[in-house]
Amino acid sequence: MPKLTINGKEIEVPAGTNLIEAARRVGVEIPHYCYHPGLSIAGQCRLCMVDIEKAPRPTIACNTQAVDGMVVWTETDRVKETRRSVMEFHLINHPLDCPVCDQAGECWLQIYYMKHGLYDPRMTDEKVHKPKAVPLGPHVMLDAERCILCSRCVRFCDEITRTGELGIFNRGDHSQIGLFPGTELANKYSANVVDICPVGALTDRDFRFQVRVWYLDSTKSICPGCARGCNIEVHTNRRRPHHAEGRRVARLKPRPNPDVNGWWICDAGRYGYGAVDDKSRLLAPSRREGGAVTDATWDEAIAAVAGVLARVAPDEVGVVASPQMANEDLFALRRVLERRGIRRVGFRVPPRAPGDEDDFLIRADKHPNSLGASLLGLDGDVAAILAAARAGQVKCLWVFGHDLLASGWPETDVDRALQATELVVFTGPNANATSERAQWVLPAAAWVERDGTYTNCAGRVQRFRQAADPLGRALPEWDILGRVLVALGAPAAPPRAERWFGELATAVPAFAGLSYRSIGDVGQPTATGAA
Amino acid sequence: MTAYVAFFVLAALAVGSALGLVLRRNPIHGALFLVANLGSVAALYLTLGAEFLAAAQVIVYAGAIMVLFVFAIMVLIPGKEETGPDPRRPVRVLAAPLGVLLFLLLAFVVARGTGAPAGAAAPGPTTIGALGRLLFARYLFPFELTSVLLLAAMIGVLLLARKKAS
Amino acid sequence: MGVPEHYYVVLSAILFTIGVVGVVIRRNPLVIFMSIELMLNAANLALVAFGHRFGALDGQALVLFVMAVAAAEVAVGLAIIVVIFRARRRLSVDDLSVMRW
Amino acid sequence: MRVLQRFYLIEVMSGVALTAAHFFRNMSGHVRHSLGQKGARGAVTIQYPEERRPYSPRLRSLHRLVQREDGSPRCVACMMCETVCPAHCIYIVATEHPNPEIEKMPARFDIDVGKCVFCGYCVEACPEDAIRMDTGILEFASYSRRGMVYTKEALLALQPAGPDGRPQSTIPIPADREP
Amino acid sequence: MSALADVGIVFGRVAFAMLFVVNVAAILGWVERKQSAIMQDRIGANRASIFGFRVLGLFHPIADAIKMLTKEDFMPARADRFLFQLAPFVSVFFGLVAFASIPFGDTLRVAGREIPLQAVTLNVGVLYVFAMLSLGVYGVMMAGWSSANNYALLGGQRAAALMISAEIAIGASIMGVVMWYGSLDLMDIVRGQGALLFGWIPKWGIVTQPLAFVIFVTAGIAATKRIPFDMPEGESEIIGYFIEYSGMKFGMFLMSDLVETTVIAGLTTSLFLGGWQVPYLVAEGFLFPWGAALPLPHLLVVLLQVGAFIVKVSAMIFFLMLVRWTLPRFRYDQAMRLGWLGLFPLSILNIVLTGLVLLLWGGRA
Amino acid sequence: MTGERILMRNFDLPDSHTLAVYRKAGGYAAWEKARAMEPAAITEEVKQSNLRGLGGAGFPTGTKWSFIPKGHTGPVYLVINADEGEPGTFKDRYLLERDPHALIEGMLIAARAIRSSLGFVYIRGEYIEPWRRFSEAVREAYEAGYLGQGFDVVVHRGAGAYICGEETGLISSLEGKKGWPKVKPPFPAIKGAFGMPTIVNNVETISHVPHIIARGGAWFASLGTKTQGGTRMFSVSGRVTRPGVYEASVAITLRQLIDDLAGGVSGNGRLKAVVPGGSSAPILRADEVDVTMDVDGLRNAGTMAGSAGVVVMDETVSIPEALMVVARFYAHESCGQCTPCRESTGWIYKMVHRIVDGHGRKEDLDTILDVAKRGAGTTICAFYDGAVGPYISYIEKFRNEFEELIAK
Repeated sequence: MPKLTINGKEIEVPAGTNLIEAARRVGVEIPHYCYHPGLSIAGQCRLCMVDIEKAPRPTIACNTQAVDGMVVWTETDRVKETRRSVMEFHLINHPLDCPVCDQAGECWLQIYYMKHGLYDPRMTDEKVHKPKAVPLGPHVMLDAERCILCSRCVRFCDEITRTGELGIFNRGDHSQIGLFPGTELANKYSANVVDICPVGALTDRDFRFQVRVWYLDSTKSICPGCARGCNIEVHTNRRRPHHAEGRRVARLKPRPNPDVNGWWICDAGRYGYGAVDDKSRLLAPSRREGGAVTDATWDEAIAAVAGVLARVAPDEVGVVASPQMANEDLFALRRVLERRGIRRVGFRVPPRAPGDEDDFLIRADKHPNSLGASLLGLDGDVAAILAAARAGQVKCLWVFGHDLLASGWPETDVDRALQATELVVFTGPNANATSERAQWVLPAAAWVERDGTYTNCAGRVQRFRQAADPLGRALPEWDILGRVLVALGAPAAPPRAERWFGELATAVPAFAGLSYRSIGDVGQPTATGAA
Repeated sequence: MTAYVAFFVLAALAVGSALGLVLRRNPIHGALFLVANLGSVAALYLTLGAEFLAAAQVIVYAGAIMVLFVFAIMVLIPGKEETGPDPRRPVRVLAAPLGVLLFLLLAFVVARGTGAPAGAAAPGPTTIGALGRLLFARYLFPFELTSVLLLAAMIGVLLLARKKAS
Repeated sequence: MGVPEHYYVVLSAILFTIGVVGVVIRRNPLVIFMSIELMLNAANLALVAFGHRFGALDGQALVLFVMAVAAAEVAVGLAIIVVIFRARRRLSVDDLSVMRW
Repeated sequence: MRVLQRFYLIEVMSGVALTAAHFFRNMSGHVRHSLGQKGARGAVTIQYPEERRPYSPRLRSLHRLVQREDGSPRCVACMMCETVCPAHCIYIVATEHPNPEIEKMPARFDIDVGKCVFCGYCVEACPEDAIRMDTGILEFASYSRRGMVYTKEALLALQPAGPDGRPQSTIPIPADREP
Repeated sequence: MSALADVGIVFGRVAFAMLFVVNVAAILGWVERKQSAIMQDRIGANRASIFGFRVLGLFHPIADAIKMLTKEDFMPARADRFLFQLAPFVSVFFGLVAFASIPFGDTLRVAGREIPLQAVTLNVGVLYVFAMLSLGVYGVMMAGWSSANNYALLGGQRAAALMISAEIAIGASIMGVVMWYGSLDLMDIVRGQGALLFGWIPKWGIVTQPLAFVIFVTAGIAATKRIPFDMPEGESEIIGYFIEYSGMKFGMFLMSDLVETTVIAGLTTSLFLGGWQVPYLVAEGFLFPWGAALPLPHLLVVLLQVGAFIVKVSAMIFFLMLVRWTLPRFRYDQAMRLGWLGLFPLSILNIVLTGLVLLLWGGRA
Repeated sequence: MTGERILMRNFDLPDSHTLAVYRKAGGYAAWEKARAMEPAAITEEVKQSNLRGLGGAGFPTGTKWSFIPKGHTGPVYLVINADEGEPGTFKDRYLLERDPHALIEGMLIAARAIRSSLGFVYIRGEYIEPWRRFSEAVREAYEAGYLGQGFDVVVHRGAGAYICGEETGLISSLEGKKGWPKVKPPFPAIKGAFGMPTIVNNVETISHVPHIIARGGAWFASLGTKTQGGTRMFSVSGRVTRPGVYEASVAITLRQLIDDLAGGVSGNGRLKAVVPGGSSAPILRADEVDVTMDVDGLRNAGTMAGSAGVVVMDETVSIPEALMVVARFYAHESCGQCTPCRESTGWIYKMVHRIVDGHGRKEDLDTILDVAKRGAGTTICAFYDGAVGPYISYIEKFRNEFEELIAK
């Protein structure tokens, strides 16, 4: 553990820590472009210069490891002067098209120019011209003129995905990023290069020109795309509804969490938010009688569902929970089941085609909370419930989220089970073939529209937060279930997700000791760990 | 006859607006109902020949006190307080029978009182001058005390409303 | 001038009762306050009616004093409520059972 | 003098006297004029719709979008004006430009003149000199709120004011401007 | 028959007062435009025409009325519907009824009847007018609150605060007059002003109570919420409690302004300018201080008195307009300071001074 | 003052590149001697000889060898830098063509000193004949059993990038990557080619080693100055009567080299300026040529020995045009990795080009000087520092010529 002094502040860091990370720990920001904590060190942007006592000239901080007794100054005149020159060099051939550049507002060239540049421009000659608006793959667009050749993207493809599609071609100021002949930037993590690109050279074709970034609000969340539970930021566009074709969720960005996803997310997760603003969203509770569908109030819907649950014998109720539901929802469901003594419950519905998986982030289980559902003891045999339904033993079937008709089970089997059931209740954010068959549809808020927690495949409980208002009259599942609980005679239901989690933590041993506060931004493992 | 009509119309107005005050959720509405109530009571004063009181009622109550109320309500904008579930509902429900009981008691007292001999003096002409003389003669001390009370209230309010020195 | 005074007194009793009920059932201190005003007012009406009945002006003089007291009370009371609201952002007498916070 | 000023009253009265003097002077002028005394006249102002004072070249009037040589808008949909607009009256939707040298262009560019406060920030913010407020058009009342919304096509069609500050182009009849 | 005549007479008295106020208020819209224009070297509204006739812009009030009646009657979605509808009526109502006890002439004797030229005879007339004026604030507050608009709410609160501070001063300044003339009845006060001071100066309130006059006029302007005290509305930039109103409801607020102006002018006339008194004119005719006399028939005397009242009110309105178009607006805190720290203490001082004078000169004490 | 020719002693023999001729001239005797020596003793001998790297940097060779980590057990590589790209330098070409076995023998000895079992020879892509001759020599050495018994040699041809002459750039290129220099630390001696300790030496440096072993370090040291031993090969070009490669002691002065060995300035021209150590070396005016050609002598004169490519300019040469050529070379050859170098070489070329074209501006010269000085020392490799040498020295020493062009 070397102990060093940065700007007069002493700090002890693990051996091998470089000066950028060491400085970050004492709250000193050393500007840099090519350095990325998740990638190898290239040392080529030359911006992260610091003064180390006894060194003849400023040294790059990214490639300097902390050594015991080192004395580092990051804001000496010499360092500032060097930074200013390096900023000038960076901008010599960079086009001045910030207004039209999609990166403007989150561009490190802009940020560092304002902080460390601010020189009088001296470059009056024609800039080097390079190709613009070159699609590199399905998700990424390259503007070679804006590139500052930090090589982060190249290193990402070499080191993280190990697909190596990208390289730097030509020499000198004609150097440019490009694809190796015959390749396409189409790996499963390709859009991460957009995140790590410090400038507007690589832009997201999906997000490009949709919203200016300064209109976006950011909310910490968890990707619901698979059991990995990658930490993400949800960027929502609330202020300019005419932008992004009215999409509220403008994009998802990875949020660093070294214990789960590092700095990355897969493309499938990144672009998997389409259902949130989809036309298929369920907006109001509705009732199907005969062939006609009519909207209902929540009071009517809750009363109807609770009435059936209270009337029908517990053995005649089947519940198909969803691993897309948050821990809070599942616990609220458990409370409802306990109240009525319902035992036919399960949540595992096999997908029609197995999900893909790799050795990095992507998991085959495409649900964010399967482990949470089993920890809550909801892991029953769904197939058996459907079989019982076919045999006429189930009067009320409550399906959460799943489209049973599109599952791995034969469609005719499911169809028969649904037909043999007197009352099918569906709760979920989006309509599907199963919801079309339900007598009561209770619309649920999508994951970005509510608070909650997921338990990922490694048993880590992670929080996601509300980023937008629920569409229409949709409610979070815990709220729906809480209302049902009250309608079934319980004295009161917790009014917030956090309170539900508090009850969950006291009732379920695996979650003992956890709270929203202790989970924080990066999550906390369950007591039992991975199941 | 017209006097009866006037009385009952005004009495109905007074009772109705008083009920409005108590039963309306929205405090602004309540305040305005109270203004109406005060107005109708002022009119009742007129029917009792107390013109100065009627004017004073309107000026002091409706014109000053209630404006303060409305002002306070508008500044605070409450109104959400009584929408949630009421934890003391049973206690409050009890108010209605108790109220009826109280009224019966009062009515009983009044009914007994009417039997008492009426004052010998016939209602004389009530001039403002007479009232003034009464106030500044027999009730001079209480009158002066009132001014002390108002002064104390004024100072108290200033003290309360003063912003904390920050 | 034909209406007997006890009519007024009964009306006064009704108003007073309504005021009492208001004080009991409402939770908003402002409304409770106003109910108290209503009660004072009812008492005033009775005073004037009695004064009228006995042909004396003392009733009216008393009413004037009541008005002065009411004015003082409202000023102080409202000031207290505003201060409480500033500190709590909420107004309900159920929350005000403690004297310090 | 200072103390007297603090009492307002004298100052107020001298002010009132001044305006009253104007009133009576003008009034007698008007009266005598109408009685046939040709020389006498009360003060008369510019009779606005018929008589107009030349507008200052700095006048901020109805916006227009500047065209490129091929008639397409110079605007590159950078949203600077939309961002800086304090009234939030500009609505831009960007789209890819067929020429990769030009990053993007507006698919939609609406200005809701009904919301506009004519601060001119959009003109200041524009990096392309694509929006100007020099049409000289000041009268653009409409019978509906939607009629106050000017689309990209309408804004492109407007011409700058002439040298005298008079509008060179007429605005479409509001009914035709339904977006 | 005589009961019918009584009813007719009462109706006539009320109708005169009502029509007087309403018509003056209607015409004031035009007067305001023209007067301000002429003061400011302009011509003023003159465009409205019927068959090309413009008649000095006199059609503008008509055009305004038509416009207001036909305009969309807008109501905010979250407004308190009932109060929102009620507010303009309350506002105008209290302005109108306040005029009721202002006497516009001496007692008229016709066919053996004595008809007081006053809509309502009240022995507490001054207090009545004062009470009605103080109730006017409810219209404003209701409008501000029910609009569900923060600007409106702020405007309403400002208006309320301003009117309270103004009315305190009005009430206290009136007290001086009341003390001097020894009555709360406006008719008595006006009659009292018919007397002569030192034998030749009419004993008008402005002479006997100069300080009260200044305070009253200042506070009166404040009570009408017009410039320089228009912080609640500030039509040019602040936009106050009636921001959400349109059409005739808005027109009623506009009208209540003018009605209040008329009421203040009428009250000033009655309290300080001798009401319907014409100097040296007594019931039998002129009686000049130098001994000359000019007997006049009763009807002519009454007509002269009513005429004098109208002229005085008009002159007062002219003055109020002059002030309104001359002075800039006070800042809110300045107006509050003026009301509470200027006018109010001064009016108390005036009461004390009046009391002292009365005591020393043995006037009525 | 020409002294004994050591490296070039066989150059005049017919078929000097063949093993037979080399052996006849006493070749591989030093290797036989070295086989009996301890590796540390070899290194010690080389240290004693004051042999300094002759590729450009002038780093003491023996010291460099001793940087190999002591406890290291994996492979150690010896890399010979034959990517002779410095303008004005062509000595390695002669060595590879005329005496390749000297290099192979030197490699064998050096490999023993650093315990390496594999050597790479990175030959400049354009050197086709040298590559052929050297490959042939390697084949002969394998056949003769010098190679293949504990030490192998791989011949690698470059693809034409100047930067691959930089040791870490060369290693990157050797590894199959783009020839970009690597950030230091780690230094190649710790972590070089393929992540293993690697010693990179110039052809000429290693070719000296057999002589040092054969005749002793002290002898070698005595040939030169106090801090640098032996002789070196000077490539003399430009306006001289007899351009070519001359071997001489490093203690020779530049004037002697031009006048005595190269026959003086050609024609009747007068000496104007000399670049003493390849294009990267700061230029010397005619009055500055009385300097010894060793590393420290030239350093003290404000220039550098570099690769000892001496370019002579007479009065007919336009310095701004010369700088434009140099600047174009550096703009073209900058690898594009470090920002200051990548961007400013191009920018400076544009400015110099504009000056030569007659569109120069008054402030351009100061801008060039400022940009060059600011960028110097901020990059991964020495390329940019090399470029800065001419930028600054040409302008500072011949500023009037630039100003005349700008004034036009």
